[in-house]
Amino acid sequence: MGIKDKGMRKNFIERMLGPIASMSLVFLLGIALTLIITGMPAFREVGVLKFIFGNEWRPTFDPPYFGIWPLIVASFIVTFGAILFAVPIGVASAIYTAEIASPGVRETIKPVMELLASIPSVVFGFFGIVFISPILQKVLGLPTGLNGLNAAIILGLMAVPTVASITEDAISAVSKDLRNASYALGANKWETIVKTVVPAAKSGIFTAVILGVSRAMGETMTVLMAAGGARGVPSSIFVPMRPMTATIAGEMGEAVIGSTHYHALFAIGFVLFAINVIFNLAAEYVKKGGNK
Amino acid sequence: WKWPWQQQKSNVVSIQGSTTNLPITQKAAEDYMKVNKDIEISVRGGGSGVGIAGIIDGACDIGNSSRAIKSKEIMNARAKGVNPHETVIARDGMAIVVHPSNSLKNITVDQIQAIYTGQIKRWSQLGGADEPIVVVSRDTSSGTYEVFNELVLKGSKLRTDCIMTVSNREVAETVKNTNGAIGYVGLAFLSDGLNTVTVEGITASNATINNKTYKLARELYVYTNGPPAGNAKAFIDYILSEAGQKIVADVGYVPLR
Amino acid sequence: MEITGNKKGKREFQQSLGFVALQMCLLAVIISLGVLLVFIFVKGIGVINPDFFIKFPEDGMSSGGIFPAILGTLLLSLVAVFFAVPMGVLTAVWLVEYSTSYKMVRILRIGINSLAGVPSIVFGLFGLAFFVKFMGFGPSLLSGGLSLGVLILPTVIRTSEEALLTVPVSFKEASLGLGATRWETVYRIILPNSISGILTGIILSVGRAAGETAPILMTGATFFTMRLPNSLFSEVMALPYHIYALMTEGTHPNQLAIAYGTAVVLMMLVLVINSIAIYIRIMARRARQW
Amino acid sequence: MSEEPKITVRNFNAYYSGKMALKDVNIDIPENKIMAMIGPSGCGKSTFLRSLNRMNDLIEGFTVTGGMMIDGKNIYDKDVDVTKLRRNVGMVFQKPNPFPKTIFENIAYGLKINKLCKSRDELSGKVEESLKEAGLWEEVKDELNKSAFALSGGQQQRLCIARAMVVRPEIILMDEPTASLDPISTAKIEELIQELKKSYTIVIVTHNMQQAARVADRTAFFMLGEMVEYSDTSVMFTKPEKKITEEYITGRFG
Amino acid sequence: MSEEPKITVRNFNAYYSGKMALKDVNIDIPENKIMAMIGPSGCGKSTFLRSLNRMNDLIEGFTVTGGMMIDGKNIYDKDVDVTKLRRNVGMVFQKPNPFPKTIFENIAYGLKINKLCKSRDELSGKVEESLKEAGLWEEVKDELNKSAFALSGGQQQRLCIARAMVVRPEIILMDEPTASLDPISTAKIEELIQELKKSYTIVIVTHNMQQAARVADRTAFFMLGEMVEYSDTSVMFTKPEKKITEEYITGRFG
Amino acid sequence: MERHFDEELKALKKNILNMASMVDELTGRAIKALKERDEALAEEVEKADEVVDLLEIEIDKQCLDLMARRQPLAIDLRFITSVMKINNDLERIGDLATTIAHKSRILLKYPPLKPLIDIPRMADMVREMIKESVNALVERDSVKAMKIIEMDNEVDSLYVQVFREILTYMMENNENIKSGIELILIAKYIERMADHVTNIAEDIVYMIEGKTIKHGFETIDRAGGA
Amino acid sequence: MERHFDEELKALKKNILNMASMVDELTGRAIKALKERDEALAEEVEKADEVVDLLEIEIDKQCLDLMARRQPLAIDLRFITSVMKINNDLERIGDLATTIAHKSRILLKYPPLKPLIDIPRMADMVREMIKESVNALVERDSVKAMKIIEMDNEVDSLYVQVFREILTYMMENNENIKSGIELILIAKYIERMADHVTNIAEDIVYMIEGKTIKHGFETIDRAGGA
Ligand SMILES: Nc1ncnc2c1ncn2[C@@H]1O[C@H](COP(=O)(O)OP(=O)(O)OP(=O)(O)O)[C@@H](O)[C@H]1O
Ligand SMILES: Nc1ncnc2c1ncn2[C@@H]1O[C@H](COP(=O)(O)OP(=O)(O)OP(=O)(O)O)[C@@H](O)[C@H]1O
Ligand SMILES: [Mg+2]
Ligand SMILES: [Mg+2]
Ligand SMILES: O=P([O-])([O-])[O-]
Repeated sequence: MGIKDKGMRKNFIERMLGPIASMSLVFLLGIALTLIITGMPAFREVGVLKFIFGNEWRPTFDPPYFGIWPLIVASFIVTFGAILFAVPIGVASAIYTAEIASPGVRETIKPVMELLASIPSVVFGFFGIVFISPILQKVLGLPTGLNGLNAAIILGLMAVPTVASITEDAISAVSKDLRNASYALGANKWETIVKTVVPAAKSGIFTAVILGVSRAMGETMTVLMAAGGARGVPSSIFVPMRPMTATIAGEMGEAVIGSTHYHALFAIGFVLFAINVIFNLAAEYVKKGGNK
Repeated sequence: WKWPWQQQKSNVVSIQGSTTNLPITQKAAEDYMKVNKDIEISVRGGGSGVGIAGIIDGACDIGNSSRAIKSKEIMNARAKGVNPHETVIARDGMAIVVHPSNSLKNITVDQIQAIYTGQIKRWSQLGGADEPIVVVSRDTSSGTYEVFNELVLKGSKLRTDCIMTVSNREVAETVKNTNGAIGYVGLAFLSDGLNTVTVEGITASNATINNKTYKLARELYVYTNGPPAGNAKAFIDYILSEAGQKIVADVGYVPLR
Repeated sequence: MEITGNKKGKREFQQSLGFVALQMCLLAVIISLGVLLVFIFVKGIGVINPDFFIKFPEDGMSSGGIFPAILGTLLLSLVAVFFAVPMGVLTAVWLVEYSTSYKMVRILRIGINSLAGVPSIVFGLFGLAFFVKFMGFGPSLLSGGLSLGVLILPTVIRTSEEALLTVPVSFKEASLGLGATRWETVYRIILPNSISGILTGIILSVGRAAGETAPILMTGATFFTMRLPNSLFSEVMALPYHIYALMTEGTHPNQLAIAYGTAVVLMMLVLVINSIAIYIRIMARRARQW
Repeated sequence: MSEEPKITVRNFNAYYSGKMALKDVNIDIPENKIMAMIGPSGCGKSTFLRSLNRMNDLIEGFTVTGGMMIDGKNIYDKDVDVTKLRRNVGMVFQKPNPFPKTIFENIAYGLKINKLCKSRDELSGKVEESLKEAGLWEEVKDELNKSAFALSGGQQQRLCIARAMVVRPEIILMDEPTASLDPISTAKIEELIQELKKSYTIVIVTHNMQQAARVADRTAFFMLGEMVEYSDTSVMFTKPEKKITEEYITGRFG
Repeated sequence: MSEEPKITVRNFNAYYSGKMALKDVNIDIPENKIMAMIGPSGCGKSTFLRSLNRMNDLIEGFTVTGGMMIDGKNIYDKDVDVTKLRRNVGMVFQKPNPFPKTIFENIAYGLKINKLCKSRDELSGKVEESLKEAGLWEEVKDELNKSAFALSGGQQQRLCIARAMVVRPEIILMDEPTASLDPISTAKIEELIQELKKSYTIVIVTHNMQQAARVADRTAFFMLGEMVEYSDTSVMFTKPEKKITEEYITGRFG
Repeated sequence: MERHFDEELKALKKNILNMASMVDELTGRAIKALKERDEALAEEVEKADEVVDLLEIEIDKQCLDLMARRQPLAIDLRFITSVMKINNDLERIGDLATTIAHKSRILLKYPPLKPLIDIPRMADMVREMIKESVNALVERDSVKAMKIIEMDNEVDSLYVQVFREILTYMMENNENIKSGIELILIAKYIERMADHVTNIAEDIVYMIEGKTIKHGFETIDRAGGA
Repeated sequence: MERHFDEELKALKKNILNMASMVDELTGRAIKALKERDEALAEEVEKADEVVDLLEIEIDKQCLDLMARRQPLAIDLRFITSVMKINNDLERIGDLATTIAHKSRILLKYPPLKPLIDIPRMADMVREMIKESVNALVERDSVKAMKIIEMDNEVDSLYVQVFREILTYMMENNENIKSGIELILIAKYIERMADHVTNIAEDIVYMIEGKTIKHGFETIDRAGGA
């Protein structure tokens, strides 16, 4: 049997794969490095702790204050609010479309939701300002409707399609076997959904939430416009606030390049990236746990 | 050292920077190119910082800015052998606006300062209704804010619950939609649904701004590397010309004359 | 055996209640998204007419059309796709089929996922530093497209990876078992069978690229130019930037309507592209039998 | 078979969207016996089985005519509560399909759904009992709170059997319960099935003739939706009545 | 076994990331014979099989020591071209895995990859020939351009066998080739396997002892990575040497 | 469907037919040796038994092998178990033929009692039965098999006749006792042979029909009956 | 692992042991009837054969059933096929016992030839052999089974002795010829019984060891040999 090697069979593209892959990884690494390198001077000048836990963000004040604690808190409030809004509603509507709605309804709703996922965020932001904010102001009797809640609702709205679409995938992917097992034990449809299907899809739903949250966390223009932008440490979700991304997007164009302010904005980007990494690590961990 | 594809396009004028200046430059470019068909002008925003950085980096021919160049930027420029040159192309006044339901007619600069630093929190303190004042400002990094900071705040800290917005239009929309709101916008953004307040008894107008009786006035600049030359000079001259200044007025800013 | 009984018990009531609750949630979503759509359409539909699609902006962008912006967005998306797709897909191929360290792939995957949550403006800054300045492309179609390309790269890589992974290992083994090399297997078996998934990912990324403002703000999109692009180094107008600028700094009342109208056009554009994606997805799923 | 059969099927026809899947099936299944169904793929075995607990109701366009009586009551009568029926007719599937919950929760599921337990103690008691019945208790008693997925395939299938049993059905249906298991696990399940007939009436579908031969008391041979032969298992496999049965079981068919 | 064996395995050990999966296996497989491997789940049958065409090279951390000789050449030598080896050692998998292409293209794939045909005519000729060998020609000759997925499971598996054969390997490895098939299709495949030994040396892994008994000339019993017994099939199943083998094949084990 | 198994079954059938014809021939030769007082032939027959024995073991092994390897059911199972039993009976017939050959060598020591007619006739009948049973097996003809069972009765009555006749010779002359006893035993052996063939026929009927007709029972073992 | 199958095998074993003890007892009673010239007992024995026959059919069916339903392999397969053969042999022994009973009734027509000593001794030996074979089967003891095969030789030599003795009586007195022949046949039957037990023992050895010791061959049928 002739099995001796007579030279490698490898073609050009195959040889190029490694370099191309490394190149694109270099690009991505470049992004991360851009954040780190450009952000580093800010950490150096301000001090890491003072930067992260500092209470005041006054980059153009004299002397400037570079404390992003209010921004971090705002980011969390807004993101958390968005989750509170988007997750139950997104998951619930996904359950409805996947399990209860007729196939026709299902095939229509899903693409429509996916379409909404690509509306430019300025439009969402403006919608927040001129449509939702006055409603909030009147209904809740607040001085202003431009606040964390407004941003949370809009971000939630933006995240709902992501959450719902991926959740729907996850729920549809739950094997028929499990449903059958539940029905065969005498459970009705509702019991089957609540006690079997949803728990079984929880890892997929979790992914949906993570991705929805990522979308919400990385979103700039919308929060910039809708959250009000006040820079104090927010006392509640009902006051104007200024999340990290809004700060980056709003101030990047005007910052004096090379100034501490400029570096600080990158440093915020880096903090955001770090939070994302932690988030994804956690997600990976939870997902692995869920599959066991 | 240059990449082979880096070429100098002689018939192109590239402008970037302040969003405040954008309407002027855009319209001017539009009209200018109608006449000078061989010239290509591209107008980009980005913000005043980007405009000045563009000059320093040589990324553009003309940098728009709604604030004056800062010393740090000048130092940067010098270090790179760039010599920023400033030209004022228009003036702008910041009108103080409140919600139409507000009965306030006049306000002093000190009062504005008190409001924006948080010493005055309710309209009742100014003789109005007993409701909280919702303070709306431009973002601290915008050129507009720089001017407001210089003329009104005079170095004191802006209150932290102040609503910060990215654009004049947003300020206008927010004030329109919020009962207790107060804000400042460029003259071009005054519209129905906004109540304009006199400052120290003076109404913002072309005349009061040009003669500096209106306290809250500012200038809009373009920067070039060295005194304007060639196509850039031609275009800046066009803005400064009669036709150009008419555009300034049309767009809603205050012409230099 | 007792199997008869009334069907209106407590459990059935609970079920009906649950269904209603779910339905309410779906309705809430549909209504709010519907309101948003109606909002945009009502405000923007007024400016939409044939001229709007084929004319240049006029009178300080307070009238005329948005043709250069439509074209610019298309071109930017094209550049982004031509950059990100081969690169992303081949990277995914490498990650899935060639890389030898599972641990490394995992780390990379987390990194790539995390990048998907980084604000897009960071990608713009990267593009500014790398393409505009370092590579010397200047602010141009090329720089802007490439910056968008880098923005969608993580998405393309991730979706391609997922798509590649859905190809049953058994196909791969069968091919290798017949004496095919790794590349032959990738090229003849794995790629053809994951192409639908990859395409879906690509086209969704295009939607994203078409709708993004921040990355092109500093790298290639111009607010206004009278010239249509004639090379990769030309600057172009773009729809999302157009919307952004008009909405935020437009001084003319008509500009707001134009902004909304442009948003409608952008959505229509994305819808067209997406519908291709959805169509391909339906067809691919129907054709897929394993 | 002097006594009343547990299950009586009379002139039973089943259709998927009008397409006939079972044709005029008549069968009596005695209590506490194991009946096996064999036959070529697509002959309607699963359809028959799933008709017995009306699982096929979930399939759109599925209709039946004729009667399927359990203890003399036609399960297709209007006044039948399907969830009650399903509680009384347990089902075990081809692939072990434990819920993604703990072992304990898997078993407790049916009890909770059907509110069969008043106290936590009663619940644990019943769970333990059914795990013992399924011969799984010794293997899992110390890890009731571990995920059911941590069990091997064979253990999972026994868990599923325990899960079906804990609600005390009277009939257990099994659709190729060992199709995805290795021979050792299969042997264990077969042993268990033979144990179970002391308390349950069991209907089992299997592709594996030898398995039918091993476990069943009576065997039915289906073809093209019809029941061709229904005999005592030993008769079926040593001297079947019909030539076609003989051909099928000796592998001469097809 | 007077003549030189086709496959000679000597002191073969296999490890997954250092964890031993095969321990000191020694086996001779004669040419044109069928060898079956049986043993409990996880005993290393698949590992052994997949070592024979180095399919396990694809698994990270897989290492071997000892020798695996085919025609006296150690396939783990440095100078062995793995793709050539795999062409000469065909493989058929548990679940039929036709490519999502036409029937014709499925068979033609290996020929094209290995550039074994000069003309279109030669290609069709070889495709037809191998389909005939696999006993599939009569069933598919009029629909060579239909998707392979349109075939039944059993037909798909025969297609996969034809696909493996068309490149004229000398050895065919089969890992539970009928595990997912119904008994009729299984019987057909078993018949085919017995036909094939005229031209090929066949190694087959099966969970189904009876299948090993039916098709193999020689049978190896593995346990915990070790080869416990390797005998003529009839000896193995009527009077195995080792007690543990006897226990396993009579189902007393475990 | 033509099965590989069928080939193996064919091989088995061939062997059992082979066995039957060997035994048949052996019987014929043993009787010939007896009748013609041919010592050499008798010795040959005695030796030939070894071949039959070997074939018996071979067939037995084959059956066991098929049972282990093919898990036969229904007709296949009945065929193989029947062959096992038939094999056993044939071997016993072979043994008896050998014993007859042995006895015929002993008889050489004595003068011939009388010309042998009935004993060879019995033997012929047995051989006829063997042949018929082979036919019944090949043709799967249970009617033929049933006829064999009837033939056994004829052999039995012939045996009684032979017994009486020889007894008379023995009573007539004391000299004849020894050879007479041997002859009676030989007749008995042939009668046994017939019994064995009857067993074979019963097995064949069982194989074909799936019902037991042994010991004169026709057992009803269908559960419900067709 | 305890298997359900084991229970069925146990039931089978119980049946075959039952069969053995029935046959054993039948033999004892037949010989008793012969010795004590007890016609009633002889008749009883003749009738009891039917029970043995029924049990034989039952066991045969059971074996077939197990083979069809359990696909036995290795030891299980060897056990079942051995039981089938043992069953057959036991039934033949039962038949022989019945025949002895029948003959003993015929003998009543003649005066007793002499007090029977050796024939009962032969029978006792056969019964001993049956009992031992049962033990060998239960204890899976092939050594015991081999001993039975040796015992057969003793029975054989006893038979030769009996044959000679009766022959002498027959030669002495013509009157004795008829009863003598019957007695010789009875002795021959008992000798056959021993042969059958030998077969049983051989089957047991095969079952336990998996090797054929029939016909004095110890076949080497391991492929490589351990
Ligand atoms: N959900 C369904 N919709 C339409 N037809 C169906 C459906 N399920 C089964 N059938 C058809 O009904 C017939 C009987 O199917 P069934 O599943 O009962 O067969 P089976 O004997 O269980 O086969 P297998 O051994 O392959 O499981 C088949 O022709 C099948 O195609
Ligand atoms: N990819 C792998 N990585 C690590 N360990 C593995 C891998 N594949 C198999 N093993 C381990 O190697 C041992 C042998 O596995 P192998 O798949 O060869 O068993 P098998 O006999 O084929 O079992 P089965 O009958 O279940 O297919 C098992 O303990 C298994 O857990
Ligand atoms: Mg089925
Ligand atoms: Mg395996
Ligand atoms: O964009 P600005 O004009 O506010 O700097």
